[in-house]
Amino acid sequence: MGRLSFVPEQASTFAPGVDHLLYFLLAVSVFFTVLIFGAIFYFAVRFRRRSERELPHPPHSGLTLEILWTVIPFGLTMVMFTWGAKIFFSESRPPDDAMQIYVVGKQWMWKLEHMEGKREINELHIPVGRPVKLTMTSEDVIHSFFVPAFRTKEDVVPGKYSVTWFQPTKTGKYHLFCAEYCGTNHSRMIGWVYVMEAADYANWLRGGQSGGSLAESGAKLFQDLACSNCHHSDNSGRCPSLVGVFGSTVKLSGGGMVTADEGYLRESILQPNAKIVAGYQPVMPTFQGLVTEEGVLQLVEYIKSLGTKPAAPASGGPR
Amino acid sequence: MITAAEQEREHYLNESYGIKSWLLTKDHKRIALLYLATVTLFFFIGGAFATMIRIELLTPQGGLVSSETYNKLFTMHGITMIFFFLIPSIPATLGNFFLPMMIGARDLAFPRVNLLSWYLLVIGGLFALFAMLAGGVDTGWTFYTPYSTTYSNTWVIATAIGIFIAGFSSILTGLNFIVTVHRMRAPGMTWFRLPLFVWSNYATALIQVLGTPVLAVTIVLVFCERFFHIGIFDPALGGDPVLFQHLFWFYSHPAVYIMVLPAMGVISELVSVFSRKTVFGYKFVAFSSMAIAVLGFLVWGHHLFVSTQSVYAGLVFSFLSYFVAIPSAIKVFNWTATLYKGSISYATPMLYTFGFIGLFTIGGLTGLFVASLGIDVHVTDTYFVIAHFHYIMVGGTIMAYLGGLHYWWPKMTGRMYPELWARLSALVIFLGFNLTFFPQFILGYLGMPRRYHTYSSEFQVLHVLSTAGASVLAVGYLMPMIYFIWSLRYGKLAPANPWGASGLEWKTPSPPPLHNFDETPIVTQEAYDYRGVIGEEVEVG
Amino acid sequence: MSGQNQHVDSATTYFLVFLALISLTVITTAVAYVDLGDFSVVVALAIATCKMLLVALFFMHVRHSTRLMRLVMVGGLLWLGILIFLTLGDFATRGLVGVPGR
Amino acid sequence: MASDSAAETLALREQFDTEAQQKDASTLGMWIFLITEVMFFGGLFLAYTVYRRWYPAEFAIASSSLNAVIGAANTVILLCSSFTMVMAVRAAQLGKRDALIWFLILTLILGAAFLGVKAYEWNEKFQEHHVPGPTFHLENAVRQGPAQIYFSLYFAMTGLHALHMVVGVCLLTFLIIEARRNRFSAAYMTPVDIIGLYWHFVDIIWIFLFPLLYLIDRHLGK
Repeated sequence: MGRLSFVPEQASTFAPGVDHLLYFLLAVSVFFTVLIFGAIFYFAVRFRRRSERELPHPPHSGLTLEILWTVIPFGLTMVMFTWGAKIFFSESRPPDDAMQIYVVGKQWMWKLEHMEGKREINELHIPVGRPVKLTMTSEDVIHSFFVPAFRTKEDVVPGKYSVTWFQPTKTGKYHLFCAEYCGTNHSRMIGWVYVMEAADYANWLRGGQSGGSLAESGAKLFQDLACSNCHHSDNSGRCPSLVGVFGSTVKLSGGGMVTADEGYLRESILQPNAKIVAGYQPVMPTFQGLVTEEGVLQLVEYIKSLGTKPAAPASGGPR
Repeated sequence: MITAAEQEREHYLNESYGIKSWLLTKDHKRIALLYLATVTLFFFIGGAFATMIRIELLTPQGGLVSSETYNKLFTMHGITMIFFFLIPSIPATLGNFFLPMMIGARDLAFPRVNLLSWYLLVIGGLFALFAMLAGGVDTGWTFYTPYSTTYSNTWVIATAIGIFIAGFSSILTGLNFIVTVHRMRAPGMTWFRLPLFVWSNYATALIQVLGTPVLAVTIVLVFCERFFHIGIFDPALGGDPVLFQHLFWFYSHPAVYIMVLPAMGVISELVSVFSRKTVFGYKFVAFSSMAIAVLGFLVWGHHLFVSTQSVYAGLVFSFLSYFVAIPSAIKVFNWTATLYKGSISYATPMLYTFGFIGLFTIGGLTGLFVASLGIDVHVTDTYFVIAHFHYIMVGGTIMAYLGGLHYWWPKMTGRMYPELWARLSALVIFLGFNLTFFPQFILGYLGMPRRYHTYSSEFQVLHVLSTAGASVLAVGYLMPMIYFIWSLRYGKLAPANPWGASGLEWKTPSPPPLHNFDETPIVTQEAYDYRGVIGEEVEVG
Repeated sequence: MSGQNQHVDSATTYFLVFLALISLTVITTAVAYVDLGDFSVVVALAIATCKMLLVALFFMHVRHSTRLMRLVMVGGLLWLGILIFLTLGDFATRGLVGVPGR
Repeated sequence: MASDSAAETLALREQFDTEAQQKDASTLGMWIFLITEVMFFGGLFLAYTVYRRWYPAEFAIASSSLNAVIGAANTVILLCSSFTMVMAVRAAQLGKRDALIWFLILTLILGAAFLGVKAYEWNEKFQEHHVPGPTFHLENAVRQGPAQIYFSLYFAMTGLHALHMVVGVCLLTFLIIEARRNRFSAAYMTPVDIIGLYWHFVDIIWIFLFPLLYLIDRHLGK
């Protein structure tokens, strides 16, 4: 048991900002608490009842006071709102160069996968100083990915992807908690985040088992599931080419456009006929139940690896 | 002085006897006492769960009960305390008893509906008790889907039915209050002569009527999803669990104001009577109750900041949440200003009032922390939130409830409670409460998630402090229970107006006659006008 | 009189309202088979609202009711609006920052 | 005003001073109750709106599988019942006992007819496997999940509406019995009045349910 501290360690770029806002709020709160407690205590003593029959003169009007104690707190709260919103907004938008890690929550464990194919359970190793983006989903109920030292938390919801990001600033070992109640062993759905020096991280990545990078696993799955029978890279198949599809805007049959993000790709694998690309027939079978959430993530990563803009006549596409 | 003859006059307690005269009564005062007995029972059931939770959390490994049991304990603690104690507590007991009297009415507008709503609470409570005895429920009081609809193997359906039925009890109480305030006021009792307790109960009733049905339909959908396997929130079908959260919090956030608005009304009464001054800024306090009732409906999304709700919705809900802080602040400032140049008595109800203002201030200010997006992302679903809402609901509502109970006890029962013991209990509760819940703010900011059966050992010191506080708090709550019962037989006989209060409820004997007033009162004064109430006046100030 | 029976509408009025309601039902059904694009839901809801107003104003005597009763009705619909508007505000703005789940 | 009938004296409950006050309170109480009903159904309408925006194609297909003619006919039945109900209230206002009873009976029959048609429709859904659950299947629907959500909403909304109708039918039965016992007069007809309000309200809910459930993009199915 360490020394008693009132704030957790500051181990991400967000942490100091959140704590500063906390100190501001604490200062405001202490001021008003002292003001109210002090006033009550002083009035209670100063104006205590001295005779059972006394009757005080009530003051007549307090309009100025009413306006003052409406406007001043309101101004203060607007500062709190703006400050908090600014932090929240930056927490919501991961930088483009962030290192991607995929997270699948299930009762009651965290499964994490690095781009390079390294998988972990209830442990996350990351290098210090690099922004890390987590794309997360759940296999069953709602969980929540919470690292107090980073001051970040985001729910992990079944049926969709959610994203959180942070940039660790300090090497060390930090708590990872599930913060959304998820059933019997909710309090055991915990783990550790290891923030390492870049070199140590590289070593760690190389060590131990590795089944190839995430994209490679995805490529293999792409073959195993026979996706490549229809999705030819040169658009000659019955289905659209997937080269460069990620991040592009896809025209749908029946009008409408959609941005091909992770959520769209996931939906197109699990419920292929939900949104049909213009000019194609709904012939793809559903892969719901045939491929796990992790498998979907690998496929998504593989499709992302096929480039983000339409490539010249395909060469290295799947065959 | 009270003569023996006066005590033998007929009043609502002795006008008829027997179990039937209670179970079939249409008298709002008797129904209030039925409610009092019911919610007290549920308070101690919920308290027993809390006790077990606190004992369990003494050690990080969680040796006392299994995880399944622990999860059921906090779920049933929440459900019992919120739906069967806090929501009916002040409106259905003190409100039921005194709202008609304060406006000079013989009864509520619909006495039979009033009795029906008590029965609904009891029936709902029996369903919930059945679920608890049969094996309990482990979804958390929030019933988040898909855990509650698909994954939990506990008694969700019975509990849901219980809450559904209790919800209608709450709706009918609210409906009755609204109609009563509109249609049953005595001659001369204009809106701005209404005691603030009436205003705040009126505002509460609006929330009950407008919010509770949404909870009801949400529970129906959870019930259908579990029982008939239809899917509204089921992600496997393409449903959205976050939609459940919207529907749930549309009621459950305003429900916080159902719990605390009546408490604010009690405090407005007490702070005036025990400083013998009209409430400072009467209209501001009255309108702030209405403002809280309205604005309280615009902020529910602040429970969803990390739920995958859209960023923009998060911004709007955070922004709106700060608006609801303002009327609460106005109330605190006005209560404090009421004390200025008053004639302040240290009677027990006033001690509870001091306690309320202090604890509510802390609870309200920490509300600013959780309304702030940047901080809420870190502290939501941690003990910080637990501490915050216990400061509001326990530090706020229960303090006010006990304060009001002491204040009106002489009117309700015709007996005085023992003053010395009562003051002691107020002190014990205040200290015990702070010791229990203040450490939880720190726990939460340090990152201790809520609903954890086992926890990391660095949190133990604060948990031990909290449990120590809880044992003090438990003693504090048992004391009034004992001396109130004692006072029913041995307490001093109460005069009609022991506090020198000015409300209409004090202008009739203690306990009141069956129809409250021997003749319909005609109101000619503003509320809280103490001239003419105090025997020989000595003006000060 | 105790003032409660002041407004007895004629049977003819009620019958005319009834006929209007039936006609609107026929219209809304027929118009559903016409392709109006996104407007079809607008038209359907507009007709339904007209029908609601007819029933409320005439059959439920809102025409003759007090200001308080009208306030109750408008307030109720306003609250329904709050529930729907603020929730849809979330659903309509999801994904606008271009990050899944935000 | 001197009370000259027994019904009137009986009718004034002790907490009220005047009959006007009592009648006013009852009407206000009923309206507030109806507002709670608006919020109750409001939760369903919200869920409906969210999912219809998400899954327009499935909602259109699922909606087209309903029989719009039966739906429209049932709407007409319900509107007729509203008409007979308002005529019943009018008869009560004028103190015409026999007319009151007959209009109430007509309303009751029409209400029961509506429920009968509804039961027929539901039964059809069971046979067509349009009831949410493991055996659910909707022809032509690309995604079965959202189609199932549509039918979950359909059953929740029409089911709760029908439940309200059943309550309404019980209330009508109560009114008929009371009317036959001469409980109502031109001076005291509050129960008829407020149950009338309830009946019209249930009608209004259906007025919205009908186009929202039955008439989504019908032109596609032509």
